[in-house]
Amino acid sequence: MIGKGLMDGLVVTAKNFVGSYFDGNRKERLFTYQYPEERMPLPENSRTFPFLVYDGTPDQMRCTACKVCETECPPQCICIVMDRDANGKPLRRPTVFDIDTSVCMQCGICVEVCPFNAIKMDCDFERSQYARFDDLITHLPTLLKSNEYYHQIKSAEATRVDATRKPAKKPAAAPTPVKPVPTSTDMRTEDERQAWQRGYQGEVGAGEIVWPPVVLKKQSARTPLEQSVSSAPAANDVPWHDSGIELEKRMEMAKERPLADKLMAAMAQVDCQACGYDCRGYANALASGESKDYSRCAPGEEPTKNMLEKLMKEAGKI
Amino acid sequence: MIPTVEQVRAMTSLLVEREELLAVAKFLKTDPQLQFDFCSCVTAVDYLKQDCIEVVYHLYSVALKHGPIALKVRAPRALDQCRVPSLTPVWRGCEFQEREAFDLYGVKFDGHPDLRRILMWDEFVDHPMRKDYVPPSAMEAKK
Amino acid sequence: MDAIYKLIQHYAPKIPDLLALALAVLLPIAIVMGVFLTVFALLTWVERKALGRIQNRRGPNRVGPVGLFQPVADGLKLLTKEDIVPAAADKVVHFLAPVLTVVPAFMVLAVVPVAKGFVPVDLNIGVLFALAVSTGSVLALFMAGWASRNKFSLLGAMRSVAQVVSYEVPMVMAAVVILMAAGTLSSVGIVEAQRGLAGWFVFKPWGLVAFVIFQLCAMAEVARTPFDLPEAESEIVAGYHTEYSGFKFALFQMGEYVAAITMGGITVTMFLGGYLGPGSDLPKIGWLVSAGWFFAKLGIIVVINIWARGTWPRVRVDQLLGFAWKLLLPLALVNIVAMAIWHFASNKLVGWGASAVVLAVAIVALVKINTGQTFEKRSYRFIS
Amino acid sequence: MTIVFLTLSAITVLGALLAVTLRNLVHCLLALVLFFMGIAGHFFLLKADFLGAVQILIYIGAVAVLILFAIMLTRNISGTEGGRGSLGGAWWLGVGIATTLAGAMCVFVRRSDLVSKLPYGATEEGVVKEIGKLLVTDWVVPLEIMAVLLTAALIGAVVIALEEEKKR
Amino acid sequence: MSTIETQMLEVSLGPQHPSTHGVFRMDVVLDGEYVVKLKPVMGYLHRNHEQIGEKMTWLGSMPYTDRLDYFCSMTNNWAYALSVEKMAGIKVPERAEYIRVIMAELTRLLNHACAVGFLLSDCGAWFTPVLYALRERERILDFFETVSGARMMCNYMRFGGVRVDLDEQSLAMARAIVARWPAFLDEFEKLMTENEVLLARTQRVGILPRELAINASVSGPVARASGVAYDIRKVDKYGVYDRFDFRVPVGETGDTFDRFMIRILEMRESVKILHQALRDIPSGPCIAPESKLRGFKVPAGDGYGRIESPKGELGFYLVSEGGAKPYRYHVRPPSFVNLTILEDMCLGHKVADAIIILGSIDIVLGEVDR
Repeated sequence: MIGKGLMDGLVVTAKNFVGSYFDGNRKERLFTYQYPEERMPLPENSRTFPFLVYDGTPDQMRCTACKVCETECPPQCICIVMDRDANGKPLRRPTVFDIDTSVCMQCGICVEVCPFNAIKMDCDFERSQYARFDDLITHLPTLLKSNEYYHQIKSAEATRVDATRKPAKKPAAAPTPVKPVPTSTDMRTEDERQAWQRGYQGEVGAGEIVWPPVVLKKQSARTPLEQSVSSAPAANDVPWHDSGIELEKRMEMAKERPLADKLMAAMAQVDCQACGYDCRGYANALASGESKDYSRCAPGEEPTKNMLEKLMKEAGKI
Repeated sequence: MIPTVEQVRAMTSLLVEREELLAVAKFLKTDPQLQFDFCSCVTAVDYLKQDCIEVVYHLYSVALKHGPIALKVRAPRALDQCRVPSLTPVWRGCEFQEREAFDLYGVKFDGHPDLRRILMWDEFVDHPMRKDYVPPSAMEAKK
Repeated sequence: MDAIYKLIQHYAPKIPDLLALALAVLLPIAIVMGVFLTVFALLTWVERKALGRIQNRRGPNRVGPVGLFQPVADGLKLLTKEDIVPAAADKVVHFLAPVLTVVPAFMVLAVVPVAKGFVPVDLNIGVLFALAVSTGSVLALFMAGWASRNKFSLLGAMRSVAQVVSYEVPMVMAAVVILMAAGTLSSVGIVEAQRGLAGWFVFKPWGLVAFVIFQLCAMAEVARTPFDLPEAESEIVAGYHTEYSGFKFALFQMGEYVAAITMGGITVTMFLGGYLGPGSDLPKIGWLVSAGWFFAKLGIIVVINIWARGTWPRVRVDQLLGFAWKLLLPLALVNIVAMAIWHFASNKLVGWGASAVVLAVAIVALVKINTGQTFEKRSYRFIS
Repeated sequence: MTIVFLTLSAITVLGALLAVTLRNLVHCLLALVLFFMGIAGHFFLLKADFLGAVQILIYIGAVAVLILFAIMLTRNISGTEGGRGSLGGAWWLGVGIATTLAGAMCVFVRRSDLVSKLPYGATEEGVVKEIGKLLVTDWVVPLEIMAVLLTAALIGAVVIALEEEKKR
Repeated sequence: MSTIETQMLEVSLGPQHPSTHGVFRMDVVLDGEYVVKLKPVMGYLHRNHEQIGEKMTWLGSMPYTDRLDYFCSMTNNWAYALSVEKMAGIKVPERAEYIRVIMAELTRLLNHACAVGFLLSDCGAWFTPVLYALRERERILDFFETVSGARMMCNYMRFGGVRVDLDEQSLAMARAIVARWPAFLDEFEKLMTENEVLLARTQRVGILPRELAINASVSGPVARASGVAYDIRKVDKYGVYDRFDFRVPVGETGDTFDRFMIRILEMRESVKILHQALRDIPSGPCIAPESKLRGFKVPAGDGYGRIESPKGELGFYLVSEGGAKPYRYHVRPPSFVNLTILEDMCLGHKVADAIIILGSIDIVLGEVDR
């Protein structure tokens, strides 16, 4: 009969209408939350903006300013400045740790790559501000949150992290008070800030590859890149410069190399500038005797320190 | 020149000269054993060092359900010589993707029914995806 | 109106004649405007609440106890909104258009019998006056569309004019059947003709068909789903009232909703026995019960409108016009023939049966002609 | 009662005047509608409800819309440029003819006794019924002729529309 | 008799238009009600996603793929991960493959439900079907949030598996969702499928012949509605799709109603796949043990990976120079290519039909403009 489809439609809407009043589990039907009064329970894994974890007092923050998260962050919205004590010796802690929450896309990659479990994802999303630029940059004090808070919002994950972490690290040598937060004006010139925001800072990682000129006519179907890579050996071959390879394999790769290469192989290959140089620079400094302190490779921790000590002893540097 | 076929990790790619591209394409489409009637993806790649822009066509066969073959053709990077015969007459699906390649890379497709910019606004002068493209904001900073 | 005039003469003879006349005229107007404007406000609230509940969400519940002040809030918002008049627009006509949409909607209320003895003006050509005045809205629609000098609103105006004009014809034809049955044009007369047990015209076969046609035409006249073509967002932005904002837009909305209520009122008067109901003839409080009956039936009609709006998709322009001319009009004409058979049949039962058969045959034939080719059953093959 | 009559006729005359003198064509049409409204008001005043309702239905509902479509299709859609000017060159000739005609009309109406002979004046109920009976008994032939004429017009319209449809 | 000369009307629908699914414009030339010419104009949402891909490390692009087709972030991630794994030759453990199939099929459910809902609200059904679809979508998004952390921007898949494993509680949640879905589908079909007004508006509107569909490389439900029996899950057999028995519906006439019905039938098939996947999901690692996060490098060369995303064939063409960043990163979006035939389908129809035909193609502008 002509109207059947139309009538069925009416029956469905009627059922929904009546159901919304008398249905047993009304929550089932009316799926809208009355926001300010009635809040949606957030699951544990949910992530909004990152925050820095500290054990006990804000000074014992886990972050060692190794800048791994700054390099890995896709939209490059993290800016870290290493803390230096009076005579310029780098302390393993940040003075400035800014996250531009207007740029951060809450992807959680900084949490994954952080070797120290220092940065975790928060759950609170009510962070609207009035000013457009300055207020949206969250500075170090606001980022720091206690481990208890972390346990409170993500208990399962927090306990898992605590289990894997080594005993609590003793606070850095002389706990200098956290410097006053630099206002954004002295931060950088506008153009530098834009450059930083667009990630044009110095490229880290892939070395410069030199291609020989290739005649266009007779070519194999392989992409010009493949062909060039396999043929031209790179000048300063550092096959071990890859944080994924274990320490023993790296040392074995650099066995018959000079001391500087062996020292570099011992580093954590993270180029994190915790020691004040990148891996290559720190190795050269140790080899040339410029500095004696072999314990500054933060990500390397114990194994790197012992290996550096053994190499330095063998070479008679200490 | 006979197109060289190279089995590179399970994707056969076919480098063809610009002059023979149309003939090869028609052959691939009409040959009973091949019947590549589905042109899935058309891209341009800018090899700055080798001074060439390569246009890649990925072809599939819906009739015989066999896998991709990449039809590649190269053209010099200079804007005026960067011309490649368009395959829209053979596969209608290339129309928008070739316009995008023109818009972002500056590769002119001869024989394309309606070659205009598709993503950028019409008054835009440069081709943004080229490796040597400098975005305007940086330019203003320089001036 | 005349009853009130006599009442005034009786109770307060010393009031000068002119003042009494003025009072007699103004009092019903005040009552009607008051009652129906609150019903309009209530209608907007009911509509949004009902649509919400149909769509599994709560309707407005922020303003007032259960969102009851929402219409007030809407009204205030529209009042305070800036009233933009496009530069190229024709000021006079641009201003007149919303006024002219509201005027016919309220004028029709003059002949709707709200309760026993309560009809603003008891014209003896009640229904004809109602239908005549409701054609006035055609002009208003066109003026709105033309005055705002905007391509979209003009297209929307032309569509809505075509729609309203082409749905008036079947509407009048459907009303003819009722006038034949009641024998008089006056709305009170029609209601009185529906006394008796199953007296309502809707229980007669031709009455039911006429009710369906009249209801569809009323929905089309007022542009409610499934015929809400003029302001179909998915097509030409917002139809004739694109260029209106602020209070003029509120007037348009009011005109549309009040027209929906008045059309509902006329449908109730003609088909559902106006204010008749079991308790409506009691001596003292009879008129109160009859008013209750009238507004209950009006509520049913309005709920049907809202219900359809929440469920059915919209009809395209040509299908809309085709539906009016190729299906509703012939059906209305056949309906008149069926009514004639019923009228002249010897006893009522045979008449009832005969007209029902004629109508059923007509409906099936017309439906077959119109929709024969479109709805084919589709089969899908599955490849594993 | 006379006040109402006076105001109503003033509106009617104003509407007529405006309809003739306005520059913009659509404005003239709206003034015409005002004029029709005035006439309907007069009918209602004279308690001839049926005539008033029919006046509204036919003139405002149909004739005005017809003229509207006429304007729409002939001129460009906006129809803005309108007529030459408010009062053309020979306006005084027009006024002269109008006054003489009006005078003659008044004289005939006053002298004729048509008004007194109205058989079915303002009877409450019967006006509509009377008209209905007369139409079907005495005047049935003109009614049928009118019906045939209207159907022919309807079919003519359909043919034109179909032709338009075929073209596309 | 001289016919009335009508003006050709230039109308541009969008980008500020309530039913163009985002910032998309159609320049339409109207002769009265009929569409004479229709030129789609896009690029309003162009963010040069591909250049960002070239500046980013391999992993860095993963969160950006969520922003391609912001309705189905899981399938975007999977397409990108699949292409990189194909080039780098990474093995994916069993459990991760099953989790990927579950996530992709859930995304297909919510995408088809919303697509059909929006198509119906284009036909004028005042948003009721969309809100029924959204009610079910909310449950799936809650499941995504419980697992991956974000409702729409999941950033969930990595090269070699998935980031977070499904524990018992989230598996139970997924089973509950899939259990409710057939009831929702019945209600949806009863609401709309036999509705005469809808039939009148969608049948024989926007017919796409089979040959044109193949030639214009149209993919996904739009092509299958025209009779092209081609589903990448069946042809490429990527992931573990060959282990599930499910069928692919194929239509005949290829008009708007067929596209509407094909999506509903595909939803029923996806429910079948989900039942089987949730039933026999193996235990084991959820990500390949040797997969690296930092300093991940892909051997030099180019590769093209594609999957059956809810809107069609979503492919990634990647060229690598062996470094940490891709040399060329190109996305083949289904919506962008499916738009080629929009004009062919709309010619001769009315304006109201053009809107519905656009709705039936189901495009998302994030993917079209990249």
